[in-house]
Amino acid sequence: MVSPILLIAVPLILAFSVPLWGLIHKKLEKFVPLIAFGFNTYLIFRLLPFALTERTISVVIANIKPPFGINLAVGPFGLFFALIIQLVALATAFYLLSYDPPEPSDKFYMLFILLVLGSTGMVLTGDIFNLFVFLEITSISAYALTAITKTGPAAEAGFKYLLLGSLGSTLVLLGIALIYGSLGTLNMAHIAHRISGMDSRLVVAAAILFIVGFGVEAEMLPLNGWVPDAYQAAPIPVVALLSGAVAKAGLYALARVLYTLIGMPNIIMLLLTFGILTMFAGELAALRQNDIRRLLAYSSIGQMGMIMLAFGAFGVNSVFGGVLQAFTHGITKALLFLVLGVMALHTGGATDMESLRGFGRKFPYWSMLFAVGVLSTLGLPPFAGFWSKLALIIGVIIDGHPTYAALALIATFIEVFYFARLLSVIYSSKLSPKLVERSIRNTTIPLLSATFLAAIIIAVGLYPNVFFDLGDSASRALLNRAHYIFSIIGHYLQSMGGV
Amino acid sequence: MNPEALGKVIFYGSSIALFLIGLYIILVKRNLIKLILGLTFIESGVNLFLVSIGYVWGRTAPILNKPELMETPSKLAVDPVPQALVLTAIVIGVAVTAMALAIAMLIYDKYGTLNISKIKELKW
Amino acid sequence: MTGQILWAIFMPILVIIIGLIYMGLARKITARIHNRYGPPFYQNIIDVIKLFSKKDVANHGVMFSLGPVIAVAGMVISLLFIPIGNRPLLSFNGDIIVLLYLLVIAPLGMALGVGEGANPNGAIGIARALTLMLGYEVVLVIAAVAVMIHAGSASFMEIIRQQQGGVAHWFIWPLFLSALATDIALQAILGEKPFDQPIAPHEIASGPMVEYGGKFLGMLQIYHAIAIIVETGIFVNLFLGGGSLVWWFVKSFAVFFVALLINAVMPRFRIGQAFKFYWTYPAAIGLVGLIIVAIT
Amino acid sequence: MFGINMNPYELLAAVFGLGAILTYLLGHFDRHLKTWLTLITLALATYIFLHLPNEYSLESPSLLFGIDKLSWLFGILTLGLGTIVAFALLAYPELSPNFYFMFILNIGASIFLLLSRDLVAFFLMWELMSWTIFAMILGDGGAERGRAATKYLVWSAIGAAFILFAFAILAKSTNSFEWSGIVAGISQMPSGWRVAAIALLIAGFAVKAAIMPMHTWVPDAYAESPHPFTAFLSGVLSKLGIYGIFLAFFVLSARFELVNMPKIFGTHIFGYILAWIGALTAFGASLIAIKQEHAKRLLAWSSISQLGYILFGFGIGSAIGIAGALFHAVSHALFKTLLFLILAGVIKRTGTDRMAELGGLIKKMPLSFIFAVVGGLALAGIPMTIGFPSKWLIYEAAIHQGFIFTTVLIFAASTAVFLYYYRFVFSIFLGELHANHQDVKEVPFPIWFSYILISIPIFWLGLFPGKAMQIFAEIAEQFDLPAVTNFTATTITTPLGSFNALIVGLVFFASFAFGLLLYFIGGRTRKVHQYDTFLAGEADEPVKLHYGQRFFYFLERELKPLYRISVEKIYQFVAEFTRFVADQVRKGFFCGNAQAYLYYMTIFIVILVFAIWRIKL
Repeated sequence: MVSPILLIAVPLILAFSVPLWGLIHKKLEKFVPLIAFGFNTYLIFRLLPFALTERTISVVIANIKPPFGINLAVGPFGLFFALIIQLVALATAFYLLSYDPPEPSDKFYMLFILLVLGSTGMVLTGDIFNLFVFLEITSISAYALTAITKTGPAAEAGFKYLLLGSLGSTLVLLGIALIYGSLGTLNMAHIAHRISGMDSRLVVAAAILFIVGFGVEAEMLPLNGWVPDAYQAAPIPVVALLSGAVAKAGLYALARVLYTLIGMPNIIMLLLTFGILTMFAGELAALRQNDIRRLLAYSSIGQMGMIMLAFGAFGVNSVFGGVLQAFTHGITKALLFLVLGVMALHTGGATDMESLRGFGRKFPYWSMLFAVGVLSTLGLPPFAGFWSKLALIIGVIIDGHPTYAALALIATFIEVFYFARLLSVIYSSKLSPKLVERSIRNTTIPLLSATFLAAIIIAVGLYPNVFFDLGDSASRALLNRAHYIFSIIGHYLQSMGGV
Repeated sequence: MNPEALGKVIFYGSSIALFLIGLYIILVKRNLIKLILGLTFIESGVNLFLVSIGYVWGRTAPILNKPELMETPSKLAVDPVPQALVLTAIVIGVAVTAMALAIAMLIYDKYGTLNISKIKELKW
Repeated sequence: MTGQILWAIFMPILVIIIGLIYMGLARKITARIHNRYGPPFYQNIIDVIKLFSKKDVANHGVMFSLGPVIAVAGMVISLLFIPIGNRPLLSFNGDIIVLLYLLVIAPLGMALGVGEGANPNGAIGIARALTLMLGYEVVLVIAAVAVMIHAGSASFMEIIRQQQGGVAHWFIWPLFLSALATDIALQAILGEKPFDQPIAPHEIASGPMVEYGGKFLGMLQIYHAIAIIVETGIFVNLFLGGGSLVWWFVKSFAVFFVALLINAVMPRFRIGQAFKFYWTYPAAIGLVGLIIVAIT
Repeated sequence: MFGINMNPYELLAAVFGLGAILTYLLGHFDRHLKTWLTLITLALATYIFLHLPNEYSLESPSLLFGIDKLSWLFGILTLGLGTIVAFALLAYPELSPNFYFMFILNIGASIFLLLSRDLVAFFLMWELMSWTIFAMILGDGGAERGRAATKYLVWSAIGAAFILFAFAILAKSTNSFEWSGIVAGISQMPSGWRVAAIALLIAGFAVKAAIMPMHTWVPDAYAESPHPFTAFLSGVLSKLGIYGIFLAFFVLSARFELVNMPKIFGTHIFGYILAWIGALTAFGASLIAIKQEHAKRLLAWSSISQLGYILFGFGIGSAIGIAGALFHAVSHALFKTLLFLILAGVIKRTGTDRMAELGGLIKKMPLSFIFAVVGGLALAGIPMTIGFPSKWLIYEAAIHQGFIFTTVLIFAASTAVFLYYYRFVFSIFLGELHANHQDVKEVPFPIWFSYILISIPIFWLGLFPGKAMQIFAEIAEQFDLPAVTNFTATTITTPLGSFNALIVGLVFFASFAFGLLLYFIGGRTRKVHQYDTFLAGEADEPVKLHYGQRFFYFLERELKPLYRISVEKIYQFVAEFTRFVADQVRKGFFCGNAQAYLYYMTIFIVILVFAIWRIKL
């Protein structure tokens, strides 16, 4: 097996080498993210067969075995999320080839790689403090990338994100402090093993702090004020990553902490309520939104709420649906944002509905890609979204929460409404006067990258087997807490004489 | 009250106080700079808390520069891990603060104000 | 078999003549009620012969000419499906519901013909007729359903068979309310006042007939003649127990006579009023009758 | 075939898939190629469909397919009418390749929907079928089309949500995703859930079947969809909803509900409710159809009304009722496809479906008129056409079962058919020819030939209803339902009465000969100009007097209180309310003030503390 550490190490080296590449030739900088994520994707695919098993392995760093030292806990659940992040990152990195980055470009690429690296680290680490560190890497690069265009709105969005994000991560740190103070360990498996001995009030306090802290990244209801603003003001490739990588990593952290560390069904089931609320808030806010970027941002909140709902149902079927939905949502939203970026090129940057009226008449292929994304989001076949939504709803009902499933379905009516309206605007026969014949820039590369994502959506939709298998082992791995503990610190527990 | 308990009260009390002061600032003050200060307060509170967790009354720093320390570090020195964590957290905190200040400058540049309730170009 | 075929050919001609005589009698009786002398009772036969011998009739097209043809054909086929005077021809091949639908062929064909005439008066007449139909059909159906449920059959022969054995067995007694509703509906079906809005000579120039002249009008007269027999005949078969040939016609004329008397002394409803009338009082009477039948 | 060892089911899927893609790709090169490719695809598909083996299961995702009599019947309808509509499409080269792509995909999804034997496959195909309709309604855009398509998709999502929810309940309770397993396990379900699941399924399918109160998308969608496609949408795709209701009501529920539920007049209460809904749909929609000014909307409301009949027949649930309902499904598919195709032809030639602007087209489009009459006869249920036996069976069943009030409603509805049908045919074909349409030509060959193709079964099954009854009996037998067995090729006999279709037909022709005889006895006729009419001397020069607008205004006036009842108002209120809440959420919550977000965070922590305080750990 290839070492998963490379997933973090190689991009890290490449990230900081960006300025060096820039010294050779300015244009070479563009290729660094592509190289990094291409390599990472290759690694992920090498690791995929492993993700189909239910095992979690610990990858030891500096030869200190867990629970001591820092380690990666690479399991199917983490790898599944790493896969989402890498696919989105790869497509986005490819998209970057034809993208004029905001200056300073080397910093942009560096932060870009760091963002992906941070979220990859979050989903792979086995150490809770490392989780915090990676969270900070992710979020600091995200703040910077949001504000990087240095316009007023960008700075404003970045600041909002920063306020919420940094407060959230401080709370995470506080939670870690509580746990460490009680248990004296930072290894997640070890914490999970010992948490039953901890004062339950402290556990609850830590759980609250984690929910709030990771909830910011996971776009949970009252913590997601930054989402629409950041999605609206950040550069398009960054937005694709915000929904495809950052939100997913936050979700992963939330699930990992609640399921593996805390492991209390009652607390996990709080996610049901907050998932539903998040979903309704997102969908309702999107209903009357005229700016497509913000609309997609709200829709993203809605989708994340749905996934949280699935994770909150605390059952293997619904978690299965949840991870599948996380996958399709990541890919689909990235696709929609990339296409929207190109659409904006044809309207002089405007992304409101009226400016894009009739886009489909002039640019059928682009609108087709957009329609694929929309239809997949709506859960229609033969796209990936169909399977994930189906699995999610049926899973939540089978796991015994029909009321929540019904509420989720009601929320999707709203979703259908605004997406149908969006499609009818895009395919309108009346043309917006803002539409130009031809983009100022060559759009072949964005086309390929969007096609890549659309192809994933369609391929998964037509042939969901592998997808199901991955999701199945991921969901089982998440729920099998004892197995996780045993895989990571089994030898240690044995040496201590107790299992 | 024995000094150990008193020490705990002081450490934990002051960290909670720092946290609450910070919270008050970020909830009440409108100025961006003050908000950033508030964040820093909160962070310091948490850091202090983290350090005080690892501190054991009467022990020394976990720097193995004395022979008796080298022999039985776990008896004489405090837990080194929280200190390492705090070091990291401080670094991160500095980075965040720097970033926040930079963005605040940018905002002032573009909007001409630091009042957070007036920075509402993006909404709804 | 041969007898049946001969009867099938002879009977429509007989019915046409009798129907025309009914119409003549109607004019006479109405005139007497109005204290006029009135034409002779065979006047309508003479009229039809006169109309058929007219040359040079205005023709608006193929459908225009086919309209009266289908009208006559539709009425003849309806006629063949009702037992007249214990002489069933085709009634075994269809029941009341079939008949109700066959009855529509004639007006529908005529309506299409009138339509091609392109005269707005005709179209208004048809629109009125259809509106009126929506009114009375409900009443008729309520009553018919009551009969069918009471008899446990939709077949005319079975219904007539159950009414054999004297006046006391007629369905008009157990189903009095239904019979009453049917009779009110019959007033409109026969096109007598106060429900003659589709024709309304003073308002829309005889409505559907406005463009028709000569042989077309003659055919429409024939159609009307058969229609009277068929429509009163349904009442006779459903409520008055059928009967032998002569009795059958006597009963049928009695039914027609009642309609005439009302016709002679009534003004005309506005079409909307007529529609509303049917959906209120007769429908309510019929429904009460139907509920009584359904409960017992 | 082709040297590839493929299961016919896979082959069928491949034909549809490749056909759609090829049609899309090659459709850009030639105006007519796309239609021919569609026809070839459908022909191949029909051939394979007729030779399908009984069962097929796809390993993973595990989907199960199979064919039985019911799917065969609906499949033949879909493919047959699909092919005919596709043939008519030859006259519409202006439709984009996208449309053809979606059309083939839609037919493919419909066929596989009928073939599916497990819930996932069913739902997959259902959704595919649903959204391709959306794509076709949306078509080339336009504000009205966009609105109609949006409305359709939302309703379709509501229906799909009901279905999905019910499927999940069924799968959870019976531990099976296959129909057979569910049918076997359903008796063990708690009865509350059982009733809920079936009610949800029926409600979900009712959206596609255009049953009130789930019908509001129909008039808009029908009015705005591409005209020849409307024929398919109304004729065939609404029947898939009927198919679903059949499955839900008979295959899933009949066996236990018939035994366990309280009964009124010998029918269980579930059926009674269904019958009332069906009858009210039939009645209400036909009254609304009367007052439409646009022919497409008129036919759309007529479709809703006719589909109500079918539901009514299902609700009766007796042998005759089921046979009648299935028969009416077939006959409605045929005559409504025909009528919509005729309307498509009229719109193609005149460019409008506003009835006040049409008129007198019989002179220019005699063939269309003839078939409009044929379709109208079937719609009105005149004997000799397929429309009669189906309606007749439903009436007989209703009266026999004692559904008295609903029977009256149904009869009133079918009387109303005459009103709106006459209005349809008069305003378009009869009356005075509009000045704009003096040069209108007859519809092109593909369209009128498709009229002929549809008319053949309309008359054939109208004169020999026994052929169809045989199939319905087999279907009933297959699902252990009561079956009508008392029929011959031309005669159907029920406990109430009997009906011999062929005799009626023959006698009509004899009577018609009599009428013609009278015609030829009379004198010559003289052709006159259309303006040469009797106008009581009021108009001394030709005037345009087409009585086409507000045809039944006196009736509308009387029916005003009924027209005031509208579920649409409730939906609009819900929509308005949702918009209001949405705006409040958007503007209130995402207010743009970062400090407010910090407050939310603090409050959230407090809420969490309280929430966790309340729950037991």
